[in-house]
Amino acid sequence: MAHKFFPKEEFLLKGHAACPGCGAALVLRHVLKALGARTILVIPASCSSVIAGPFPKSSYSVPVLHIAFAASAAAASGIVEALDKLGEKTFNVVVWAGDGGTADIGIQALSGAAERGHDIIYICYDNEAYMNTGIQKSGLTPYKAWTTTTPRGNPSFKKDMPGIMVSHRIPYVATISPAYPNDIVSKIRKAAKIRGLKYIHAHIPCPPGWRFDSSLTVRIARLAVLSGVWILYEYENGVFRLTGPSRKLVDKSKRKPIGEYLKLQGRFRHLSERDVEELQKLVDERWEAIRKDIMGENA
Amino acid sequence: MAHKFFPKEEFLLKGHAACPGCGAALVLRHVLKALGARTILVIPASCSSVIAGPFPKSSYSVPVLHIAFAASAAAASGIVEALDKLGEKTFNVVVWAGDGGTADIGIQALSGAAERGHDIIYICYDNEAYMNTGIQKSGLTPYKAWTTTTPRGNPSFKKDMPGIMVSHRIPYVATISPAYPNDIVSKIRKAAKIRGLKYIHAHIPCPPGWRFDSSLTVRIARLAVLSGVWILYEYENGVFRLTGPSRKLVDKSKRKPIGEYLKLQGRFRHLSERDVEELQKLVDERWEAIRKDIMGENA
Amino acid sequence: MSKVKVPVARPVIGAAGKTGIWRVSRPVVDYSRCTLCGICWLYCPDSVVEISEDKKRVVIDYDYCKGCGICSVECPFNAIKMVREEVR
Amino acid sequence: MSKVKVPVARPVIGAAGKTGIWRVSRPVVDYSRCTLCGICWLYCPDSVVEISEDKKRVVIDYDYCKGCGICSVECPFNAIKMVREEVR
Amino acid sequence: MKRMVLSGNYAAAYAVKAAKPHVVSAYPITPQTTVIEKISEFVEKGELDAKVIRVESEHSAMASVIGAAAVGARVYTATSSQGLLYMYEMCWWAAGARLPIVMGVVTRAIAPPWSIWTDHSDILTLRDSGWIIMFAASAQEVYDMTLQAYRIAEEQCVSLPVAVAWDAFVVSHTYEPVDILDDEEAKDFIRPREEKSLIDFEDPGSLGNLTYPDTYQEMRYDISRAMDNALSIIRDIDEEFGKKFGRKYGGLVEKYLCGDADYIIFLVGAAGGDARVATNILRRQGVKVGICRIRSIKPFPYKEIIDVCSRAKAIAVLDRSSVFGGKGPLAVNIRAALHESGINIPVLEVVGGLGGRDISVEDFLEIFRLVIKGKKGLIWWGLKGGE
Amino acid sequence: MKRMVLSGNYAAAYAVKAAKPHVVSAYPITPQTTVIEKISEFVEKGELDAKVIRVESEHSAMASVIGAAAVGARVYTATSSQGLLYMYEMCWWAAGARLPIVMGVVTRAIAPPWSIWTDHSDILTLRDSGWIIMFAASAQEVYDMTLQAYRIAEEQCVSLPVAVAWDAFVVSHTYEPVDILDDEEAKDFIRPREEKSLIDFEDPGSLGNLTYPDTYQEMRYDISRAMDNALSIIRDIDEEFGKKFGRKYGGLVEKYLCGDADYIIFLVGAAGGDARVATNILRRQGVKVGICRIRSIKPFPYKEIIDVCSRAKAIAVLDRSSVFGGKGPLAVNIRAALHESGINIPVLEVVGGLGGRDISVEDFLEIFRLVIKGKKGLIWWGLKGGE
Amino acid sequence: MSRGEEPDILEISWYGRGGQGVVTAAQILVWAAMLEGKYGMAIPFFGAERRGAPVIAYNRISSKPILVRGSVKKPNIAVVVDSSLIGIFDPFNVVRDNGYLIFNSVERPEVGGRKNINVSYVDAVKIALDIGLVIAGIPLVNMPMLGALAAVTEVVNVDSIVQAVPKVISSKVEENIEAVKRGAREVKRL
Amino acid sequence: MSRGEEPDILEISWYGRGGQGVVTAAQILVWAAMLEGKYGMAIPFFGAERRGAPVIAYNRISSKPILVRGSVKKPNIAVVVDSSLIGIFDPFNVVRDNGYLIFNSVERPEVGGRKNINVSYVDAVKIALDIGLVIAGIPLVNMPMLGALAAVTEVVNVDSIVQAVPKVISSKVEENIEAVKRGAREVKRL
Ligand SMILES: Cc1ncc(C[n+]2csc(CCOP(=O)(O)OP(=O)(O)O)c2C)c(N)n1
Ligand SMILES: Cc1ncc(C[n+]2csc(CCOP(=O)(O)OP(=O)(O)O)c2C)c(N)n1
Ligand code: SF4
Ligand code: SF4
Ligand code: SF4
Ligand code: SF4
Ligand code: SF4
Ligand code: SF4
Ligand SMILES: [Mg+2]
Ligand SMILES: [Mg+2]
Repeated sequence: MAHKFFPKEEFLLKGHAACPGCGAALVLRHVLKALGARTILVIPASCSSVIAGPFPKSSYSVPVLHIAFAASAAAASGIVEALDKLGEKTFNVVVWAGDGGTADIGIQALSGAAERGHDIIYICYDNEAYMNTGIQKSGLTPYKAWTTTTPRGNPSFKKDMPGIMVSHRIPYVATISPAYPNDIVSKIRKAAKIRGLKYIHAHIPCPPGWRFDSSLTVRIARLAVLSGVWILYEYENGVFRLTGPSRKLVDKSKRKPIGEYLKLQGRFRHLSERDVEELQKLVDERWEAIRKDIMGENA
Repeated sequence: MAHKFFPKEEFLLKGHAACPGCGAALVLRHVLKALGARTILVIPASCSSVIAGPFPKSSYSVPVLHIAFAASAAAASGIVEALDKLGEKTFNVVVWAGDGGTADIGIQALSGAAERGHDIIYICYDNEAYMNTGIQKSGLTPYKAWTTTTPRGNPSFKKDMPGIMVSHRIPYVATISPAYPNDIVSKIRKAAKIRGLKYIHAHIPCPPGWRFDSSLTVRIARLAVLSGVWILYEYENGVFRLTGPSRKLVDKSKRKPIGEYLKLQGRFRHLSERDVEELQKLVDERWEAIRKDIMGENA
Repeated sequence: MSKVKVPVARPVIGAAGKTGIWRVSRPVVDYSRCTLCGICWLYCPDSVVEISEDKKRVVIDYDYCKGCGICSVECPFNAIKMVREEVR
Repeated sequence: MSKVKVPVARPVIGAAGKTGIWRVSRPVVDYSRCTLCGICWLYCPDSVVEISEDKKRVVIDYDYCKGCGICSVECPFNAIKMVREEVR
Repeated sequence: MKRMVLSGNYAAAYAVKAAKPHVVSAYPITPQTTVIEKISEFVEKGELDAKVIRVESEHSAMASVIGAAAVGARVYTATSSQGLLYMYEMCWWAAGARLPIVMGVVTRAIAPPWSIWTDHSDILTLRDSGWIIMFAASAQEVYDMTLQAYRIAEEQCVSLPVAVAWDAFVVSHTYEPVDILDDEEAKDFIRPREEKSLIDFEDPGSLGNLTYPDTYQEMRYDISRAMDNALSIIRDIDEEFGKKFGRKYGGLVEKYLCGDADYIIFLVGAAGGDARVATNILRRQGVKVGICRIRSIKPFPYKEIIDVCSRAKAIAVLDRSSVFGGKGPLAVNIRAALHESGINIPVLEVVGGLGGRDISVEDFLEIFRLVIKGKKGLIWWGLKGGE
Repeated sequence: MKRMVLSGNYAAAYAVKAAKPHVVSAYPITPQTTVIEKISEFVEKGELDAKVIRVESEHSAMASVIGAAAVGARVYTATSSQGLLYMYEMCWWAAGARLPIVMGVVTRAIAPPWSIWTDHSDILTLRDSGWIIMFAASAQEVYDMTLQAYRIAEEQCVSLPVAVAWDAFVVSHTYEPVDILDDEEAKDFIRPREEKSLIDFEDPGSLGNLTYPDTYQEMRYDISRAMDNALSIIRDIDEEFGKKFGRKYGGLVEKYLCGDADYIIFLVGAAGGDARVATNILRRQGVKVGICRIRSIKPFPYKEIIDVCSRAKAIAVLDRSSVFGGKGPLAVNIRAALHESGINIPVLEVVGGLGGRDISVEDFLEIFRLVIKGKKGLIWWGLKGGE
Repeated sequence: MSRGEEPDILEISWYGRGGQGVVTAAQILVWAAMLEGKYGMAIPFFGAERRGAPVIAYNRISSKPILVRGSVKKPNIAVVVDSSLIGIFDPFNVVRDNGYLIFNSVERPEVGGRKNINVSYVDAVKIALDIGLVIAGIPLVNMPMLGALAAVTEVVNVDSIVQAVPKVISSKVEENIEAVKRGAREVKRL
Repeated sequence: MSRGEEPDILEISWYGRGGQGVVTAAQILVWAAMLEGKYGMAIPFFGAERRGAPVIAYNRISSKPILVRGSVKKPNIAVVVDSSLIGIFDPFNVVRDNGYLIFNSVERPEVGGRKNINVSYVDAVKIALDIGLVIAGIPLVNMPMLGALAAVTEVVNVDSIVQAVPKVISSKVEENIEAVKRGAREVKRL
């Protein structure tokens, strides 16, 4: 019955060029369903430039501006202001950018657009590495994860990109996961109603990049949430709120051990038990901070 | 007697090209005193490229790499890694960048260097506009301030750059003011002892840019602190601490009204009383959040 | 002088070709188990699960289904089996 | 073939010339009031206040002092007056 | 028509005001800054109804006008030197996407070392990118050319971005009389952008999709053809402007006394004025000299150049840009043109005026003397301490 | 010496390993990525003792190697296409600061539209910037040239950055036998960087200070002289390498049967192999044809080209890069060279092979046929649907 | 006039799908040729690389250094690693007269009207599955195909392939070699 | 051979310091020339612009359109807005024979050995202070100097300057005009 509660129309057309089991395709499908036809996508260099399919065809049935890697939020700024000046009334301008295109090379443009407050829905689809070029470490690659440029595990920590955007004091920041499409649709729709730059960060399991069987995309996404590695929340005008299954996970006993999430993925195969414990500790600390935050608020 | 407690040697040589009363020159003078001769400065395009004086002379008596506007943190990354590999042991690599070079065009490089954690002291000297090019709005220009590109006042809010850097989870973030040189020296020295990227944000009154008499630089810097517009604090491994005179200002009654700070500056001359009230409210809200934070911690 | 041809790509099904041939395994629905819950539709990244007009059947478009197997893993009623494609 | 001349600039006093000529007003110390507290030294952005060898006198290097007036404003003992330079 | 005293940069801003763009987006850099300051002032005063985007870098400046132009807006941006280099990727993007963007480029030397003075190295980096590049030599020409640039860019058989360049300080910050069009005159010359948006909700399409080796080259060829079309469009619009307002510049090149000249100097930009004075002096002495100022760097006016040279005995070419390990960008093209048409005259290739180094009337007199003496090959001009 | 089967990109990585840089900093982009992946692997396996900086963009990649090189480190980076354009400002910086940086550039078409295949438009954007540009045509040459690049860059009379370019996929991802130097051989050929750091705590100095119009031009002239010096350095090092290891490429140009050739094609890059095959075919038919593959794009080898042309009846020049509103970068330089030396032969200017479009043996045969027939002027080659 | 006029070059096209190891096979073939004192080149054509998506690679093998780098248009040998691709590529028509077509197939493949070519086939999937060479659900059929190629044509010896395998592959080397050998043994000529 | 050979161009150099309004003065002069039907150009030389730092600007005025843009090397007129700059610039030696030197000075300036020039001076500081034209502590001496220039030389009439002032200046217009007039009145010839 799930299909009854979701918009029917498909804007991500079948026969696109994503790998089998691509989490990005799945999230984009629901994002576009939530927003409908009057949506312009701005897509920087990324897997999604390829998923589009080669000229003269496109698998996206909304208008798309493909753009250089660092440029998406700036291009979107121009589109929004131009459409506004040209008298268009109802439309969504959506940046659909990877983790590299958001947290690394694209952060300047994003930060600038956020400061100026253009009416943009900026979605970072975070498959935690540069996938289009073949799995290199990005600023959002998790600590210790294997990539081709970190053959023995990433020595850096994953940037807290939503946190950075919260520090930009934009009106809406949220996280989403392909395992929870209803959460996606409701957050995207909420974002569409708010004026200013909205930042939404999607967790995107990627079978070839994370080295798992393509059938496990949703399962892994779900485990990320249930183990507390990926936290579903939103910040509305600075007010923090856990959403969906994450709401219950402040209590550590409700969270699955992180090992369940890690062990399905080849990129974590080299981890020792100590490593897993270290990662578990980091997750727990993160939640402890959230707990304090929420308590503080209640107090 | 003040001079007895500060290092004697001057590394910012007299006869430099800063405007009379330049706050940037004053802070840089103390930064270099605090760090000493084994310090490399990396300076992106900014007033400080000019303060240096024209080739073949330099008013900085430490090694300097002048670098392109967007590039300072990346260039510093390369210097640190190279010196390390070449076997150098004790040195400071300091980025000395303006607000534009930090929060706008330079944020990508800064964010990347922060994520990788190179051993850099990154100092943003924030005169709240692009001064070298003649007072244009930057991402750190205050709300409603006049600049040549915002002739009727800046419609955007000043980015919370230290907050953004705290979100990067670097080991040390601090703010400084030319009115409090002892605070400068102690924070810079603390930063020099910590491994990783340290971010220090200096408030820099600028006589031509802010439109005030050059004799008032220190007075205005002090008023910024005492009115609570500029808050002196540090974050050490995520722990927040007010420093110097700001410690006492959680109590609103101890703070000077913001009008005292604003009225000395031509860039705020066009503000109505309502505007001033609005700005006062924003300051008070900021402090209220700090109060809650600190209380939360104490609780 | 000729006008500009601006290189605009247009939406079509199968922009990357008949992606069905990418498939290694084929999802096969066991209609006896299927409750039409729609979960497979919900989670298919390739938009190839259709719930047929009369709402009686889950139909997979094998011309484009890449055989990722998500539907099979996610079906709460175990109604989708992955069957190895013949290597012809 | 000649070696490279790498264009390295070297530190010197007066990189921007004798900046004393920029001055509109000149800070003049009233030694009768001065307590040698060092505040003027601390706040001078041009590094031109010196506390003389014998520690008895605050000396301003007029060759380079730009006359900003900070020392005058900040001196806690009102010991520095700004005097308009003659326009020659 | 109204005569005002304007700097080159203010003249650009007035032209932009007359063109009524929807979106202006730029990032400050000396010596371009006063262009955008003036535009900001027009907008804040309500004299120009445009959105100003105060971007965080030049890469974003160009990206944002690309976005705006792609949905049908008329746009403007301006930059210099490091700014142009920083937005370089996006400049190629603008041309590849066939967007009729107009950009002002105030030429300035490239760092390091830092220098804010004129030097054409920056604008010349655009010459392969698909941008049309026009170079103006006075505040008046900046005004006229900026207006014409919109017409050229938006011609349906062109649809390419146009850069209008002018020299730092000697034009950008130099005040001189400029004739400004009245609103009616401007409206008559420059109509609203015709073309409908590339990106349309009713008939959605994508701009920029991946091309396999079987489709890419044809798209580049289309740009090449558009560039060829621009040759006559630039001439025609110069003519039309001349008829309407009484000022024309000769289209692709501005010839000064070239008709019967034995010796000609080719150059670009503001130094053309000083060169003309030198020409006058020599003409008074009976020496037949002329100046050919290249206005259109892209498309490059081979035909016009061959024409000018067909009667000459020897020429000099002044490249006001860094020339390393080869010949200067102008010299090489002019020599190629001569080779193609079998004109076997000596060419003196002069590199000079870099980083704001003055090139004066005396310099041009001296260069003419060398040309007359038959000097050829490449020389650096005006070096302290000599070559 | 050890023979392995390597792709062009892996060959570059092996050469870097042999050169023992202190700092490697790069950003991924297809088709360069496997270069840095392989280097990362060497480092993580302990086979190369270098710091790898996994930067957040190409602008930062170049900035970080600039920083490292300025304090005396040997460095490496690599990129392609958009990446090169994105770091463009810093490329000019590297040259202006006279830093002996070595960079691999895997040539790829520039977007939009996206294309990941070979096209020389990207590397050619560096040709005014002060970089030495060498172009390799096989995995072996990528290896040899990358090693030689360090020697050239670090020569005291040069001290300029060197880019080594090679074609996407047909070289970068094509596996072929490559001879790799032993550690001892490499050590003998390539010593540690001599020059002391520019930035020194004992004798502090600043790099890049503002220059007034009275000092800038001389610094540019110094680069020009260094570039001229590089002409013989490139030749000498090619000779030395040849003597030591038995492989040489002719220095600035690689001539194939040019000695007595009536008709010659000039080109750059991997298509040179196919062109040689066409030459063989025609030679067997008694037609005197030859190929001149330009290896050094900067400094540009005018002398060698004139030499090669002095006996030719007609030539063709293949520009594998976008040519808009003018002549191709190679064609224009070759024509200029011919003009300067008064060689009045027909030149067929061919633009083709863009965005990975194949240029096959048949194509070269056809081009030769046109040259022999006396065809001249500019043509686009291999367009679907014709010109 | 075709490239064939450059004497002594053997051209091979590989048709497969992402994940089957086509590029690796082409690379091993170059090593094998080198071990026999020959020259070789392996040229992958990269589109959007996706698991399951069509992939093509070329080899050139010769006793002399190889100059040509253009794509192979008329191969001497076509190796159809995945027969499902026949609709997309056209191995039948491209192969030269007297050339070879080698299929991964359980049964005798249909060759349509094409005469004048040597056709053979091997059940590479079975071999891969038997030996346990499967990655992410895809049988690694490249090794048996290499074996078959070596056995059916004269490009290189099977032994050379066996020696070349460890130069490129670092895990399950024995199994891969076994797969090569079985491919060589089990290939059937039409 | 000097630019002077281009007939009919008057060249003026202004020597001042940042904040004194030198560039504005040069700009007003072009307006004034234009109002008289002449052509003009104002060329500021920008270094690091700093309050108090030396600043230079050039004018060219002619009855014909002006082509030359190079810097002025031998002006017909030098206006020394700030005499403290004499050590840095050399107004005495650059001015052409029979040219003009105009000083901002309380007293008769020292002209050293230079003959053949017309020297005059005006106490512009006093005028600016009297009228209250001071910004950030710096007296705006540009207006009196313009007035003096117009009075002493034939470049433009004082009236034209008066008319030109409001084209460039939008605040304290009356005061500025008053300062021009007083400059014209109070200038003294040597
Ligand atoms: C300036 C520039 N640098 C590098 C690239 C190459 N590039 C294209 S996509 C990509 C990776 C994108 O990573 P991400 O943003 O995480 O998206 P994903 O591919 O993972 O979906 C890279 C490095 C480029 N196109 N442009
Ligand atoms: C890529 C690039 N864009 C623009 C400039 C011009 N520019 C030089 S300094 C500067 C302003 C710097 O502002 P900020 O960083 O705040 O330093 P400040 O000048 O205020 O000290 C600008 C815009 C440049 N040098 N490079
Ligand atoms: S690499 Fe990952 S994110 Fe990219 S298309 Fe494939 S599955 Fe999707
Ligand atoms: S403009 Fe401001 S920051 Fe810049 S040098 Fe002058 S006083 Fe200092
Ligand atoms: S998920 Fe299973 S039960 Fe639900 S509709 Fe699909 S096949 Fe039927
Ligand atoms: S196997 Fe994958 S692509 Fe096919 S229907 Fe199931 S979920 Fe969709
Ligand atoms: S601040 Fe005043 S009292 Fe203190 S040392 Fe200076 S002059 Fe003397
Ligand atoms: S006036 Fe300014 S520059 Fe001079 S001594 Fe005082 S503080 Fe220093
Ligand atoms: Mg990614
Ligand atoms: Mg600033």
